[in-house]
Amino acid sequence: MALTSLRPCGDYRTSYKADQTIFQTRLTLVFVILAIAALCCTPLFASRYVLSLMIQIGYLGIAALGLNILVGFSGQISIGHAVFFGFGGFASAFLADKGVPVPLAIVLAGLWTTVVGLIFGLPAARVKGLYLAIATLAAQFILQDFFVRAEWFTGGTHGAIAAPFTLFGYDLSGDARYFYVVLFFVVVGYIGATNLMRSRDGRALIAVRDHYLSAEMMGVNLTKYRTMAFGISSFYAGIGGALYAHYVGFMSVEGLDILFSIQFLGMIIIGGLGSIMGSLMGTVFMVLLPEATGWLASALQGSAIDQALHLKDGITYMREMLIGLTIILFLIFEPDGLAHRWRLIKAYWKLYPFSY
Amino acid sequence: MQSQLLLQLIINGLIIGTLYGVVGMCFVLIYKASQVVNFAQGEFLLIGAWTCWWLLTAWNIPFFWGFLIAVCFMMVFGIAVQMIVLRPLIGEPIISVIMVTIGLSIFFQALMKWMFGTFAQPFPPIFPVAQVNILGLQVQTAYLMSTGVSLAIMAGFAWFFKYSRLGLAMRATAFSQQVAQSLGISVRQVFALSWGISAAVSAVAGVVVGIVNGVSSALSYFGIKVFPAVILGGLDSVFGAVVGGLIVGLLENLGQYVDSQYLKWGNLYEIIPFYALIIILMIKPYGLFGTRDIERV
Amino acid sequence: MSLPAASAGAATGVSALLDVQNISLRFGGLKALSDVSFHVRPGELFSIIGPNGAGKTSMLNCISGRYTPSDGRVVFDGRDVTKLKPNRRAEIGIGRTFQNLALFSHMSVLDNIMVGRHHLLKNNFFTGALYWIGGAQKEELEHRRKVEEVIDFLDIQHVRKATAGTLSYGLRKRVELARAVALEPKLILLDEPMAGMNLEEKEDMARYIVDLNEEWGMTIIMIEHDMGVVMDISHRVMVLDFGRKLVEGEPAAVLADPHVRKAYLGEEDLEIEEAAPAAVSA
Amino acid sequence: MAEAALKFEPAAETAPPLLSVDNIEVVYNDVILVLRGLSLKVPKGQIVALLGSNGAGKSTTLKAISGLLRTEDGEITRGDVTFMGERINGIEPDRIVRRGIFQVMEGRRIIADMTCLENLRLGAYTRRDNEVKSDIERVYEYFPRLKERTGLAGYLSGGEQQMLAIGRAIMSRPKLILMDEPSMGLSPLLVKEVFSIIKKLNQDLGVTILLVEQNARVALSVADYGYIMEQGKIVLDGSAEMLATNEDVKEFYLGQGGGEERKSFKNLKSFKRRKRWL
Amino acid sequence: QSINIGHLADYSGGTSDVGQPYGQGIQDTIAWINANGGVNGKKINSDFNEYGYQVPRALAAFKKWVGTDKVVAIQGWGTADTEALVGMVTKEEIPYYSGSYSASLTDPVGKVNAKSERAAPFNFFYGPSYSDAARAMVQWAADDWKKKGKPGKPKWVHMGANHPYPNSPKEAAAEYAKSLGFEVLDPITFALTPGDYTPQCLTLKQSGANYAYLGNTAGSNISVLKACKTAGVDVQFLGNVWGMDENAMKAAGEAANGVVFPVRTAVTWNGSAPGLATAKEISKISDPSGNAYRPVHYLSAICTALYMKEAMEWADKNGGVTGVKIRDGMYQKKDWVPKGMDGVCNPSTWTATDHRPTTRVDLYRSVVTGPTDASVADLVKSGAIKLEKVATIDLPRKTELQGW
Ligand SMILES: Nc1ncnc2c1ncn2[C@@H]1O[C@H](COP(=O)(O)OP(=O)(O)OP(=O)(O)O)[C@@H](O)[C@H]1O
Ligand SMILES: Nc1ncnc2c1ncn2[C@@H]1O[C@H](COP(=O)(O)OP(=O)(O)OP(=O)(O)O)[C@@H](O)[C@H]1O
Ligand SMILES: [Mg+2]
Ligand SMILES: [Mg+2]
Repeated sequence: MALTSLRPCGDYRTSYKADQTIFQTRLTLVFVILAIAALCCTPLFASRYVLSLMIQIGYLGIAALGLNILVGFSGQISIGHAVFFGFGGFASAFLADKGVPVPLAIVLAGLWTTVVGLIFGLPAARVKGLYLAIATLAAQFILQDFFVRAEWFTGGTHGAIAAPFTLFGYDLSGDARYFYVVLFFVVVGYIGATNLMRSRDGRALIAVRDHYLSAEMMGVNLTKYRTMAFGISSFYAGIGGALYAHYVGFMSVEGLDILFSIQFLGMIIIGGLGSIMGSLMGTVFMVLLPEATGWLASALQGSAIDQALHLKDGITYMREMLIGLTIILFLIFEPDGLAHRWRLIKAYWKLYPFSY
Repeated sequence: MQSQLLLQLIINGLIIGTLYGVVGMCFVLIYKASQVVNFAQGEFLLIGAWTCWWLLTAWNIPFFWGFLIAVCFMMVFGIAVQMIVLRPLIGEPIISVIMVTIGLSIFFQALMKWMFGTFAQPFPPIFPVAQVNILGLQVQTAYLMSTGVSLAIMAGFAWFFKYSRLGLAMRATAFSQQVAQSLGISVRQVFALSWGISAAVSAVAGVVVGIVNGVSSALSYFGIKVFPAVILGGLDSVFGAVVGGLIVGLLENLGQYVDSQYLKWGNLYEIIPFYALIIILMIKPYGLFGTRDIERV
Repeated sequence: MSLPAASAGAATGVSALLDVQNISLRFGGLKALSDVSFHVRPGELFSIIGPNGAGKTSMLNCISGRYTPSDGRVVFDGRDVTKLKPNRRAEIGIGRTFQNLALFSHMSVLDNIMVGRHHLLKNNFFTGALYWIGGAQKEELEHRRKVEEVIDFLDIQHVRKATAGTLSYGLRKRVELARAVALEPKLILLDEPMAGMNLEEKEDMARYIVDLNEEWGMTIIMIEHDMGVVMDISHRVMVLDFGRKLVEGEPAAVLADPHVRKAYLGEEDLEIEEAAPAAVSA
Repeated sequence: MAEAALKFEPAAETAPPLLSVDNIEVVYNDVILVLRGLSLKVPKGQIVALLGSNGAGKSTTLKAISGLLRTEDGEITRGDVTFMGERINGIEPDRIVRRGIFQVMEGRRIIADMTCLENLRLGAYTRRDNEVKSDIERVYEYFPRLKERTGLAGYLSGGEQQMLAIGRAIMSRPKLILMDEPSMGLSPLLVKEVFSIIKKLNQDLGVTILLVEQNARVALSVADYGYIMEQGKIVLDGSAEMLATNEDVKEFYLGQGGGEERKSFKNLKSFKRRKRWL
Repeated sequence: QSINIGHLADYSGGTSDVGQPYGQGIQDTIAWINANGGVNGKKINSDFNEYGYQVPRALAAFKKWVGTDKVVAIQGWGTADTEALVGMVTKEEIPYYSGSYSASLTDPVGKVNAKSERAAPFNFFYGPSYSDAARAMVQWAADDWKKKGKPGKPKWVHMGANHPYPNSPKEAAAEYAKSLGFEVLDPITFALTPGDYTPQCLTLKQSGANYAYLGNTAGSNISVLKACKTAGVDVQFLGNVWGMDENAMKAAGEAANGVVFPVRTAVTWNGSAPGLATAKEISKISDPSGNAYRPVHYLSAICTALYMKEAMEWADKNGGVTGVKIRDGMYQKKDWVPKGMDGVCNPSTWTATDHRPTTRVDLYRSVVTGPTDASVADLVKSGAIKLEKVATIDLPRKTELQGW
């Protein structure tokens, strides 16, 4: 993971403040604002299918960002992210059911999930690396079991109904309106994470990942940061899950399985570990991949190729295989993730034509 | 009555535990050579089982030969997978390689469904006696076979890593591919070998499970089931994988006992290994036999 | 090579900043340190030398908290720190560098050094995420200014934004020093700060260390194998051999000790004899 | 007759060098250009020293030769590395080892979770002869301390690890050893020993050595020939004697500028003169 | 002019063993409808979506259908995705025909009784709900116990994973069993995937249960049946609709012998009924040779698709093919059998207050004699695999039993 700083030359700052901004150039800032503005307009013309994909990318992206903070920034792999996502969903549904206004319920659910994440993060004080990863697998199974058991909380195997999102009595539950809700959380969540990573505790997280022994001797409390990473990651997962629950209106333990957890891992690895925007890029990739292969499959269905090769059902399997294959090929050609390629492209254009 | 049940559960736990141990060793093998946790391990089991099944049913080959061919095929298959997919990733971040194994798992899962259908298929009867009585417990002959084969494989592995030149090379590769290469170790060869052996051994386990339960895609779930066993024993310890397997096998069975007799929780069987896992890791962060990281500055 | 008068004065009257009392350290059968005692006075530049594997690094590890001695006490600034966790020791003023580089290799040089200021910063997860609102920005910028001072001092402005892992060995060592300095420690432990440097760079490094000691007023314990540097800049030297303290004293006296010459420098060494006046040409 | 021919010096001189690096350019991460047209030759049976300041690209040069560059996202974008008449750039590092080039990497890089003995055995990985045992004894003879340390190599002290790294190179019995700062972290006594071992390897076993070393004085004392590099280029080369008497080298690498006395580290000026060859 | 519908199927995910024949049945039937006059001349344009049993993908498919394709009905599949979509389906007013027969989908009003959770006015399925099927098996077990003249209270036990799908009928069956004088034992849990379930079988044996309900899908049920046979457990097994079929019988071999389970159609593929001719026509769509043996799920898929078709026809004649009208179309007939399917599809009735299609359950016993290493078609032909009807249970259609 050779992340070279590829900041272009000829880019001068006159104050430390200017040097510490999120956006390295004014252009980037303008670009980001424009992008958000453009996103705000999408509901006006995009179909609900497109919107729903974007909403999906939104809430999954928030959760993926949480996982990236844990895996990419603090260096602790988790194979149980889906249950924290689920916990957020259940918690928010539960709170809303008890009469808490939904927007507040979502935030509280995030905090509640944080607490749960902290508890399951406790082993991180002692356990490291893949051992820890498999310990999180235990969280996956134990919480899944808990969801089924805790009827008071999750409605048990029946699942729980999540109230629609309303703000000051205004119903925001249709795709077009819910889109803004998700967008809001995404923007806030991503900016928050960016800020976090450039301030004290974010740096400490990365330090712990890169060299925990020396980090400790630089005054960083290992136990605290290792555990807190789980807390933050769960917070994001919880918010993502809560947004999901109120989008669908229903939360069930089914689907919160290890496959889902692995998908989250896929998102951040493909997007780029330790990259905030990478989390979003990876989510886009993982959400669109099955859709894209679906379009391909339906285009093939009944086509000449299909007829000639007698594919029939084969197409559905080929589609799955294509998903697997794309992931494999992608990683072979871009093992450092989308964010890395993105950085290289940016560097290339800024320095063009003097690439070296 | 109850103690009889307990006894039978313990025996069953040990027998299933060896099977977990074998699959666990396949993980350990790949981990030791490359620090990669292979999420496609379950699919290796599956492909091995389907291959053997196909040889037996479509070609009417006697079991012994079919089994042997399947194992050899899987060896070649493992090497091929390594060459095509993992070789380009040598030197890349481990986590990316792990993700690739997840991609492989998705790919082969679908491919197997396409080739062999979605229904579970039974193996033709293989052993003249389908079950054997051990201390009152009826045990499938296939499980006994697997126990025997497993013990042999375990002994082989233990020797391999301790004494052979290649075993050393594998450990060096796992430590750092760069260093290994600087010593003249061909990382490609080491990987090819570990994947080949791992796939071949998985095939053994796959066939056994296939004989007992029929072959179906769901068989690949075994790959994940074995995680706690591997971690309990210590990710890089062959012996640990075996012990871990036995512990998980026993825990499951004892969990079922405690659950059915006293707790009445419902699925202690499934999750008790995970509770045990957390407890053991808190006491021994590197599993029972895993080597600790060197913490020196 | 006599000590400057000021330091010499400091070396007598004032009580010790660091007092290491009868430390022993055991690894299984191996005794890495046996019954070593010494003290370092405020403002002193104290060197530890000794053959490879003598226990020098282990000694630093006992002081900085990486290892807990099996016997003995470490008293820092009048406080028994023997059982204190390493991060707490950093907070009360012990900084260090490492023999094998231990930078945060994926972070920029700037961030590496900022981590050094971890215990001086106050913002947390919450205010950090809010950044503009909770005053985190103000604090970060203030500390950035301090960090820039360190960067200027160590002449690493040009790699400020580079990822630490891609720097060459010598620069990394310098960044490591910067990180330790940013901690604003009272006592700084340097483990072979000049390994892998050529003469010119050693000169630079020596100058930094002397400046830290004299101008920034930091007390320094240094492990170094380059006798020239040790003799020239340290106030006192301790020699370890096989985990035992061989001698301790002023550089010239230590150098003259026959045991030291035998165990460490090599019997018939011309080079060292002339280390003070000049070196033999190749 | 044959012996006489071998001793005939001019013939040896015209013979192609064991290793030659011609005008190579090395780029990291597709964007960072580190070596800018570097050439050097290492004649068979000689010790060649490569000197230069931090970040000049010495380690990069060695990695370019041994092929390890590609494991760090680096690439030779131009030029050739020729070993025994064959072009070896682009070949897998492990193949290069089997051809007889062994690199002692910067920062020791011993295998921490193995014992000393196992590390040494791995050094001999590419060998198939049965003298491995006696070679291990030889290494133990050079570095008796290694024999005492039976635990994992990761727990060795820095200097002990350095000994192990050198021992590993001896175990591989290559034609050419690339040594990256072998004296780093060694006590004065051991520095001397290591260099006498290097000399012995070269003389007794005929191993050719390319030596990157910061301790210029010692390096030039054992080397036959030397190169000095700055910013990815060779700026000066010549026989060891010649370099040792060069005024610039004397001032900046040996610390005896202008023939005066060695300066004390204590009283350096912060505005001292710097020299750059460019 | 055509009618857009969506079709969600699992061919590659966790339930593909039953999802594949069911999905094939739907696909074939739609194609056959189009080839035979469509819906009053209008073609059905079905968008097939294989979602690998993953809820997010089902969600995306649903949005595409309502957003872009403007579908008027959906052929769905699993419990997880169906339940996740209930709210949206209701809001969008799109009839949703699921493969999940969870009783919670049968309450169109919401809270018809204390146990019913929520309203699902646009959810439909064909066949008895999981709960009713389980109740019927309890009923049968009670009769069986009496018939065999055994002494004492019979013991009933629920077996399955602790998941929404296997758990769905757990409570219903337990209550019913208690009311019929059973002793209800603690449920025994086993995962949805194949594995070694010897401990469960030993527990089962030790508990002395007489009737064991297997709530999982076929794959793991096979493991249990085999393990229990090895362990020598003497229990009457009862299977869920998706837990046993011809393929599972073949895979389990003699271990599956004697399992009693509900079959949704009046006949199986090799039975005789006038409607089977139509079914075989439909089957030719994907198997022109006409030799394929179709398992029970295929037949019920045909029925499901044909109900939808006829509801569409009604809608078309009564104001246009819209979601609401199709739903109303479902309410038009009593004891409804789709045209051409006589003797295959069981008469079903949906009303605006009750979406239980039927409370009459046909129970079959699987009979396996001899080895099963041949194709299912051959095994059925040779009689090695047989489905034997054992009883038809008529449960009272009570509101108290609706929705749970
Ligand atoms: N964690 C440990 N476990 C086992 N042995 C250790 C450990 N740390 C140090 N040692 C041993 O203790 C002895 C002293 O090591 P130390 O690193 O202190 O030496 P040193 O004086 O710094 O040597 P060098 O100059 O070579 O760096 C060595 O023999 C080393 O092998
Ligand atoms: N993996 C890498 N990625 C990017 N840049 C690198 C990488 N490795 C080295 N460099 C850069 O290449 C230049 C040369 O580095 P190299 O390690 O070859 O120097 P060196 O001469 O060995 O210095 P030293 O004496 O400090 O070891 C340095 O500027 C360094 O920053
Ligand atoms: Mg040391
Ligand atoms: Mg170097």
